[in-house]
Amino acid sequence: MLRDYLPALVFLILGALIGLLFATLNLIIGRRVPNRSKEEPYECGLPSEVQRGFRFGISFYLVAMLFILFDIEVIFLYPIAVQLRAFGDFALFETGTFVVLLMLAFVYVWRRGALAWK
Amino acid sequence: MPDATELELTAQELRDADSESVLDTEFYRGRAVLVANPTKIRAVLEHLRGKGYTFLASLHGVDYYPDEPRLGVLYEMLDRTRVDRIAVKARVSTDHARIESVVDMFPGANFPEREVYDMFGVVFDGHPDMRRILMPEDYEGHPQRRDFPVGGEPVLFTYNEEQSYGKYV
Amino acid sequence: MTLTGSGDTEPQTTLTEDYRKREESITLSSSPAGTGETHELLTLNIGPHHPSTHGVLRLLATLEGEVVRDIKPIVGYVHTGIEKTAEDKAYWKVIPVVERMDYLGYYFNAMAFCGAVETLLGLEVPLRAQYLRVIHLELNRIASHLVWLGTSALDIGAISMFWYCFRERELILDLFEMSSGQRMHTRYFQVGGVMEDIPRGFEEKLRQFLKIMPPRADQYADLFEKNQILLERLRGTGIVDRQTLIELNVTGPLLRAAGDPWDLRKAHPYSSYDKFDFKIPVGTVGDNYDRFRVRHAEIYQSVKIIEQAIDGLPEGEHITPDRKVALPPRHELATSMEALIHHFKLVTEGFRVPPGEAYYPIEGPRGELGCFVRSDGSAKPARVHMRDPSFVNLQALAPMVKDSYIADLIATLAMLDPILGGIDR
Amino acid sequence: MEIKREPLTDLRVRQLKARDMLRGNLPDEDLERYVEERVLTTTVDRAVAWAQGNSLYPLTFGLACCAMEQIHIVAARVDIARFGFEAFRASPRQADLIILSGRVSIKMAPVIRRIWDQMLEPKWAISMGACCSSMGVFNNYALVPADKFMPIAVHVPGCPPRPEALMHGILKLRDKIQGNAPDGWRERYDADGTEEVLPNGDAQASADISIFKAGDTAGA
Repeated sequence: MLRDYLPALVFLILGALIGLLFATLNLIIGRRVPNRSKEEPYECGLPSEVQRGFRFGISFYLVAMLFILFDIEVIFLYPIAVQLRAFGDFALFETGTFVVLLMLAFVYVWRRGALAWK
Repeated sequence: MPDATELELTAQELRDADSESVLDTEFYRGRAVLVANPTKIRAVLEHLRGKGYTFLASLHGVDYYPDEPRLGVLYEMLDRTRVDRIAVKARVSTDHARIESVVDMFPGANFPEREVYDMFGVVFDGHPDMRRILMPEDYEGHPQRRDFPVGGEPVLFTYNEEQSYGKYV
Repeated sequence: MTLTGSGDTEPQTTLTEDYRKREESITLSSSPAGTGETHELLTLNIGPHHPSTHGVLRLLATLEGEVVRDIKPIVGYVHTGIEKTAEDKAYWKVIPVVERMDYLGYYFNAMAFCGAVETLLGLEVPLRAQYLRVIHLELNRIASHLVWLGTSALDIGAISMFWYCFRERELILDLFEMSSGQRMHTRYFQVGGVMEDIPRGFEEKLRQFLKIMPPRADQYADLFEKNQILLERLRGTGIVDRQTLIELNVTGPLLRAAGDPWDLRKAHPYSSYDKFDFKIPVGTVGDNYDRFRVRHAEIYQSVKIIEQAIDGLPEGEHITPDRKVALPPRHELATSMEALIHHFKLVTEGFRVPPGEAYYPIEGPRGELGCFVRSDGSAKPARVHMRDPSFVNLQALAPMVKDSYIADLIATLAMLDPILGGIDR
Repeated sequence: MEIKREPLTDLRVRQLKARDMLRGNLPDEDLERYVEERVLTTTVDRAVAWAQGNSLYPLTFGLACCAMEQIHIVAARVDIARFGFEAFRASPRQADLIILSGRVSIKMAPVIRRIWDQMLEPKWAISMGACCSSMGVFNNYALVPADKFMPIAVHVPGCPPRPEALMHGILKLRDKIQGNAPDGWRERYDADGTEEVLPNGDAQASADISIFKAGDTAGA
């Protein structure tokens, strides 16, 4: 039984290997000429004024949360969309209720004004 | 353009209001210029604005090098209804290069005044942000003055190689 | 409560260290406008090297989250001391130097300077030269609007507009090259007229261009009007009322978009503009969308002006016959002695201008472009100052973007069409 | 993978070595070294140079009027995409070619130097136009020629240079990267001895330039 999982395993290992290779190849071969300005963050050509203790506004966090919420919803739809015919119409109703529920959440968030940037 | 007689009338009005506000008038090639007393510049501009010259087209500095007082600040006024232009010139000397700012009357004069300060060194009292605008912040000297060297590298030709080698014009 | 950047104090190279010390001098005196709760204000540099500042403009933006509370333009990063160099050159040598100020409206700079010197000399420009000047001025206005349209649509995201606009600009630059030999900074305008008469093939190539330009401009409109995202980004953003714009001495398409039909070509006609009939496009609301529509409509009007100018092109001299100012034609040098003397005098020292001052305003693509020339009787101008429209219009950026999003700041800056060469001179 | 590569002296010696190698009477360790120099190094270097030369990522960096002509090389007529350089990157971290298109003022010089330092190796700089190469028309207090504070690979003359001229400049840079640099005008017209010796001797002035003193800022 394990044998028919072999291709998935090989695929996984190869993928990881190639990814790792590309990530580290540059570090190994690349010529490194460090200088002081290169370490500093790029800020339109001026000495950087990044304040260490700066805290971002809460609105950024709110938008990030909403994005994750609705993005995960789309990820769930992918596998169903690929094999819709195989799952039959039961899956259709299932995803229908799933989407409608999230639509309710979206309308609630929208009505509460979380989407408008303060 | 206001012709010579209208210029004299305006000058006369200003003199009635304040005797030594207008020092001289010039009319050359269709351009009317009121030479105003630098201390009374705001009153003159206020009066002209009352007469209809509501648009300050341009504000710039001029260095009349040989004759004193050296630094001139020129205000090009424009009356948009009658499409008339009149210029007001205020002459200040270099050692006392101060003049009142007109930014509250004409908000559009903010940047031009900073440029005149940057290039000529005329300080505008009451300007909200009196700093250099074109040159780097800590640049010493006012480049547009006539006695400031034009700078630049001497073009090295073979004939002037020795004497101008490495020196700056 | 504003945080000005101090950053960590680990050792820097002497250059950045003293640069950092100098940057300290920019004190942000503006208090956050109406923020209520104590929000963190971030001072952000939209600095000299930034893809959407249309040149080396530095904006010190005080941001509260995504909203711009205050903006301070810092200019001078491409200051070339042109006005100082102009004082060091003979009158007709100043033209190439002055042309490089506003590098998208080079014919306008040359026209303003030549106009000022001609008023000082009391010189009368022949009618044919005036018509040729009008043709080249309006072609240059179209070319400048095309660069603005291409690059600002690029900033807002409509990338394909860029290729359409620059396709037409190439045609216009071909025409400039045909008439004067150079694509940009052509030095085609002389004091007293134009350098040479237009070559034989110029007229029908120009007519060919005039035939294809309006339908191409319609293509730009289709690209813009049917793009809902663009309209959403431009409608209702960057609104400033007419009165504030007039107080800030803003002129040009920005003022006309706010509803004030102030155009020097109509108000104070120069160089035979009164002989052509054309309309002045005027906006109503004064937001970014109106600024786009005003400039876009100006392209059609410019095409109309050029058509009338090329149809009614009078015969005659292309430059003033006064030999004291204009170079005599080459063939005359072989025969007449006076021509040789005039030629020699003009080429060595240049003509002398009687002492006096002149301010000659014209309508540039961005607003009133006035050239102030003071002469002290010698062959070199004592002072050349260019009242650049972008320099004054830039002051209107702060009221336009106060309390708006960063995305609207980018769109407003694009629609303001600042040219840093003209601002920094 | 440190590859030891002693410089090959002159052409004649290399030809004789090649003939011995072909005839098979090259001694062993000489043969070993010969192959090592030939086969391995040239392929790696040439391959890397070929890749770098053909995929330059220019930086979206425009200063003044030359920037208008620089924009034109991306437009339809002089299309830079034909050579694969059309990916203009906005951040210096991702770009490896900076085209200084316009006049460099003394206020902008430290900014450009910082952007240049923040670009990652291998990086090249093209100084486009007369203002950048030699202060051009404005030889005055406000300008700095680019090679006073930055190593410049190619100077493109013109004011502003035509888009085709800039295109030619970039292609010449590509040849330079790929090792077969076309010889400059001095070699072509054997005009050596006309090199401009800078007052302070070394061509690449160090980063710390005293540009902010009044009066004698000429030439920075």
